[in-house]
Amino acid sequence: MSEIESLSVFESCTAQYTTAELDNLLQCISDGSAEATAAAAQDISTGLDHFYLIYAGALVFFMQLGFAMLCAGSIRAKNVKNVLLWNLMDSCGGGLAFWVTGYAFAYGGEDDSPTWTFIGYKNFFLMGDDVNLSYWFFQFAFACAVSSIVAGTIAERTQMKGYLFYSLFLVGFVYPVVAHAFWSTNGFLANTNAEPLWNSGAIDFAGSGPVHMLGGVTALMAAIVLGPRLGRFHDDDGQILEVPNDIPGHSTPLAILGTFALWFGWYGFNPGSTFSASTAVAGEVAALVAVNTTLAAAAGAISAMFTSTYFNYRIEGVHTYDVAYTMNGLLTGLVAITAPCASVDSWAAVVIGIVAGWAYLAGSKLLVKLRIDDAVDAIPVHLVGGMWGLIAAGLFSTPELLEKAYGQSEHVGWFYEWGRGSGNFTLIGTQLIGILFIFGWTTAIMYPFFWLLNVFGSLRVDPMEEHAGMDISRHNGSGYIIEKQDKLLDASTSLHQRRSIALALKTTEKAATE
Amino acid sequence: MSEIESLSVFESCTAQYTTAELDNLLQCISDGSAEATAAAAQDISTGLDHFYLIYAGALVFFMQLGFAMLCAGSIRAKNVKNVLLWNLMDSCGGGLAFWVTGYAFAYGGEDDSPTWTFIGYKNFFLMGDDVNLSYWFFQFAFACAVSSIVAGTIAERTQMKGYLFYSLFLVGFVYPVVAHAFWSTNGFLANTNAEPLWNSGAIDFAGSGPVHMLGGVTALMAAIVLGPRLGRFHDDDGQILEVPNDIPGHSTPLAILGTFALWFGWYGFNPGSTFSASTAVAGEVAALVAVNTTLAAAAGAISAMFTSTYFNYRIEGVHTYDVAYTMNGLLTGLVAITAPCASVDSWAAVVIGIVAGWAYLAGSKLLVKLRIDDAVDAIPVHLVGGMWGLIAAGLFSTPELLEKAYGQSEHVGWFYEWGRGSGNFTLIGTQLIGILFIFGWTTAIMYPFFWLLNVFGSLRVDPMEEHAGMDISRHNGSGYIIEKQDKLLDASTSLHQRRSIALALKTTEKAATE
Amino acid sequence: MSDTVDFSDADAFTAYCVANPLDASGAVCVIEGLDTFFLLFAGALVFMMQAGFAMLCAGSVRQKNVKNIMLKNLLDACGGALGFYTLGYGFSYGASNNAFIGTSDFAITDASSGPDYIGFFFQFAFAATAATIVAGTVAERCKMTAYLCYSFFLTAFVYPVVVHSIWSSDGFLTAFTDEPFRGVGMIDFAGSGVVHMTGGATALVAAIVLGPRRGRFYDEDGNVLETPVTFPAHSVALQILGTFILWFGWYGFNPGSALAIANPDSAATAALCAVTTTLAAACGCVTAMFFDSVMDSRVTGEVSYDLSMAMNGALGGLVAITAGCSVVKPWAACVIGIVGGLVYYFFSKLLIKLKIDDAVDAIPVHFANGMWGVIAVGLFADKDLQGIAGYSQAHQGWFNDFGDLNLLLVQFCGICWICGWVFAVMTPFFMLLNFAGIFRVDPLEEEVGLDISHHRGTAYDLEPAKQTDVEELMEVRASRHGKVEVP
Repeated sequence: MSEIESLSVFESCTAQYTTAELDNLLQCISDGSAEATAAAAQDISTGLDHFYLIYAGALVFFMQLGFAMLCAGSIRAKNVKNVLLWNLMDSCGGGLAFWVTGYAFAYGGEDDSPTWTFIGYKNFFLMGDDVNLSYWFFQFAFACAVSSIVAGTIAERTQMKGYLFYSLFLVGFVYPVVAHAFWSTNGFLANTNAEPLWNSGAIDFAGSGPVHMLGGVTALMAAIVLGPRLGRFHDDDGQILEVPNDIPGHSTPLAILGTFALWFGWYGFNPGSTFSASTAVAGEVAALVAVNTTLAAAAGAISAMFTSTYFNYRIEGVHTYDVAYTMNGLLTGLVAITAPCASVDSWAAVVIGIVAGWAYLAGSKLLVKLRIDDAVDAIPVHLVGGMWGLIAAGLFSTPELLEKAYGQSEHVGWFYEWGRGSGNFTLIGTQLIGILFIFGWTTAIMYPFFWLLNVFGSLRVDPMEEHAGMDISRHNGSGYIIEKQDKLLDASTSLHQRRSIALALKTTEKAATE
Repeated sequence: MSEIESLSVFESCTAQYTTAELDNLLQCISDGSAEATAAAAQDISTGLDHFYLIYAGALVFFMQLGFAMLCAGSIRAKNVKNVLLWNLMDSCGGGLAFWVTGYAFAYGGEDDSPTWTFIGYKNFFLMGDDVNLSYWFFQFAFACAVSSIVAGTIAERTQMKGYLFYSLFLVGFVYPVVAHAFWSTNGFLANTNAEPLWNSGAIDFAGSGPVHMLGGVTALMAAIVLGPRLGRFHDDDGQILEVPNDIPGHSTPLAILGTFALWFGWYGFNPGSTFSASTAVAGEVAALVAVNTTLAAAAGAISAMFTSTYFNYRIEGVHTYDVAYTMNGLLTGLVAITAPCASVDSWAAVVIGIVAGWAYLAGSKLLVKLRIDDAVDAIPVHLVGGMWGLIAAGLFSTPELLEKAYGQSEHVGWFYEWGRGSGNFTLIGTQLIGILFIFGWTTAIMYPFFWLLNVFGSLRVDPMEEHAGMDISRHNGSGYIIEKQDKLLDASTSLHQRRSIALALKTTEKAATE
Repeated sequence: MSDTVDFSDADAFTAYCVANPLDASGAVCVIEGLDTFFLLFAGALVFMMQAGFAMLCAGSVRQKNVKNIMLKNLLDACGGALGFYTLGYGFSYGASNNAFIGTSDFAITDASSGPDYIGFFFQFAFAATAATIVAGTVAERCKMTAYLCYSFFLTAFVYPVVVHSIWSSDGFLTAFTDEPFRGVGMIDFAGSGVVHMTGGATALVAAIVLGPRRGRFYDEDGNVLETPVTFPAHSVALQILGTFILWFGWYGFNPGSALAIANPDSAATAALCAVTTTLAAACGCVTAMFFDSVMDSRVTGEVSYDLSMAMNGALGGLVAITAGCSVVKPWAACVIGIVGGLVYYFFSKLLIKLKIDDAVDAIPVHFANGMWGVIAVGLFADKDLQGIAGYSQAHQGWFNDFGDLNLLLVQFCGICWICGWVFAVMTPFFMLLNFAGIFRVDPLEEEVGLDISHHRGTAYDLEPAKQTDVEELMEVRASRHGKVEVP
């Protein structure tokens, strides 16, 4: 570019071809001009792509706000400070862990060779000049989301210490390995690899698997090791309650605020995963992704709400509309569309959303049956939703859209394989392998990890603290101090009296002057 | 451009040169081609840059939400309406003041000459066609942030009138002068000036100084003149309390919501200060800025939290984790990285963040020692953090990054001057001059201003109103009307009774039909 | 390129390669990608307004109905998405042979490229906004079922017809055709009329049919109260949160309506929109609040500053500038905002006089100011800016050309059309709902609050930990460490 700027195309051409014929000269001018254009376009594209990733990263970061508010609203008032601080720490500790090791393990030193590696090995501490910083920023926001998923499930009964340990470990090591497998060009499941598993690789556009399912499985392991909150499934003497105690959240507005913030953030999470907005194709893919994300979320909410309303109506005879089910259905829809968002048609997004709503309800009921206590229902949302998302990508991915988004359409969604008359199981098989891999890896690492923490007494708080609430025991007092109305009104009585006197005086004065 | 669109270059060329020689024709073709390319690229870049500034401006505006929620959550419930209204007024009154005079004083009529001017003089009311409107929009959002910083410090005891006066004055006059000095091409500290101070100019990429430190100094002046809230350092009889009374905020969720919103907004504040995303260099700088912003925030939170936990443990023997310290540490990290974000490596961002966390804690303790009452600890965050940010830019700025972001690397951070073996104090010296300038100018103007307001009785509310709370005294009633659970449940008893009857009837009916 | 051009014909070759300098390199691709990104950004911001409405409404109602109103806002977004997807988008922008309604592209089946998809996404966010405006007005007394019916109906049919007539190139009031109505067509850049007035008019009809909340204008026995009872908002923090989110979202709503950014005209338009939006909001806020303070202090003798005036004033200003944000100068935006603040103030008082109960004052904000916004274009529109924004320059605002009433007239026609259409369709619709008994909740449920009666309990449970538990903990700690005193 710089050369072209300093020297006109004409000058550079005539310099080269002083004695050339006209045709050559014209060709050269044309080439030079095309080159200059390409350089200019390249310059703009690079800027644009950085901008796009910063935009998307900022929106994904906004999901931290969403998780924080959702968790805070869904638990009891006495632990609200605690869970808010965790969510803040996810961004902070998680961010640093991802800086130190996470990014390096996930993407460090990847190359274009078809080798399968287990883990990356370069760019610890962002060292080295070969890191695309806006890409790092975008990936950092993803990594933080993983550990936030777990925060809700284990809220109200986990020690700060335990939380910090596992959160750093998860973001710094466990998640990067899975992200490497799915998304690094050296990952065995990555379709960007030249020779991925079964020559297909898994389709996970924005992370139903590596992000959400992984978070969900970790949450499940944690919930199993931790045990339920006091008074949830057992009475004070440890006897199993016939009907489990519901522990409702303390503030619906916060929960809904969180839900909206998450949905908003998802418009960075999913469309941002094109990593580029500087080509027509990238733009088209991002546009489709935005539409699918919207539709799946909407369908998930509607299906979860009406289904729960219907079943409840059969039992209680009154139509009630449950807010928590609705918003969790919505989130499950979002989680589920995350993997297939770039490769399915819009009608399929609606179907995926509807099924996600049902999957969530089933998962939630199942957990209660199994007496696994999830304070904010994050396991059904992220684990079940993530699993369904990976499967759905194996079922509904269309050849045209795969071609557009991934540049390959050899193995397509099972329903479309049927349409081709082949019934080839490759893609759906790879997706299942992906699910098994995430499940196996996370369980194998995290269960012993939590178990050890528990053995060393760093996981669960003592019952007395649990009763009193973490805010008072560990965070210098309650999260809310809203004095009683009456007291304020009392204090203001004297004020009002003085006001009336002032007004009366003024009126008299006015009357006097008239 | 329009001519080129309507007529092909060839046509226009041949039209001009029907009888010209071949060389001329070729020259013309070549020029036309280069021109068309440049014009097309120019079009796209223009659009992209406008978009980028609108994006960044919107995010910076979102910080108003952050400030509002943070302030509201950090004060007592009885003044919540008051402080929320102030924050709304910052955007509105501040926006108008910036429209009327602020922008003109800061950037009006700047030219490329090396002249140092004190203040701009054109584009009042956005008059004149030479204003880049998206640039104005971005700058407006910055200006509003300045006055919001002060709102928190002086909350709970300041009159609405006084607040409005100072807020308009700050945005309309005091801030623009400093912004002019640092950022206008005619500013004496601006490195965009052809001959800045000591041929170096201060490095303040996004406003640790002009925005945050200025806001912090103003807050300090206001807090000194106003005096502490009733009951904070003195008892009812005016005797100094042995242990100052902590006045905790009324709602942690709001405060954390505000913190996350501010952090999110900072991804417009800092990266947006490249003003452009249409070149590869601008994109790369913006990406680095996003990364540094993240790391400094994370490091600030972690260092403030663990440091306070450690000291507290030594006194009380229990590990407690303070949410307010954590989030203020985080914000201090953000404030501190704002000046050096484009010119330091990522490890330096972490260091800056860690030191910022300590600086915040020290500043906060010092204020209490001096019996200066800051309702939301905005002074340690913005004043101390801003000062440290300016100093840090003078210490850690690397030659390569300065070259990339500012196009100059004659004077670099002190540590790198060492590396060069020079120990040249120019840059750090300029940064210190910047600090002194902000401190001197703001103090000289704002202290008398607040003192006068106070003399005329327009600054502090009367004690009776302060006790009753501003919401009741000035804003038609309390900010929250949340009744006690019991009362609502009582009201619902009759409903439930009727429901049970309905259900019983239905069951009977069903049984009868079967 | 070299394949298709015959190099032996020098003239033809140079003509080609110079005339198409960008095709070869992919710069055209940059344009499309950039425009898509712009709409993605703007659409996401407009979507965020859903959160704003939810918070604003939730803060403005009484505590006992919080869950209900939030769920309604959430379902607006969801039901709206599905309604607009299945039918609405086709009715709005589907190809058609008539000026009234589109007839193809249902469930975006015609979409094949990025612009189609991103267009749908952006428009969906608008449709959802139109639907959610009503939620606040009918809060605290409207049944869930009725609400769902109406929000689907609005996004799937009523709103799309308005969109088709004003924004699609086939519409009879559209400005985007070669021969627009009276040479200019209706100028409603981002939807003061199309979005806000439609939503506001629906809210008005709904409020009239539904009647006021119990105890607002009438006592237990149905007698008119001398002074209407004001139900104070239960959480100001949520209200202001919502206001700020809405204002933030408006930076997608207005600048985003440029629909493209990769050319100088669109870029200039978007930048101007950001500025005018800011100024109108600021002016609306300041005007409404201080005007109210002055009026109030004449009665009570004390100066007070009303928060709901401030924030509704700001929203009024935002709604008012929405139609004209791309065609008026910044100073005119200020005037529009100031008048918008006053329009809000007086219309709000008028509604109370008429005993129409609007729980969050959405009618004065969206209906009255939407109308004012559409009129304001007829007064302030600037010829040069119209050109840049892509409108016909045949007629401009009345204040800029005192002899030319054409644009103002067209704007009035637009208002009449929107009001007429919405009233004609929604009045029977709501009356039918009412007649069928699925519109209003029963009085007992209303008294108790919808949260308990339909949503399994209250929205808040701020019960702190038991005092005995806390004391026990502190005692144990004190004995363990010997340093802490029992508080």
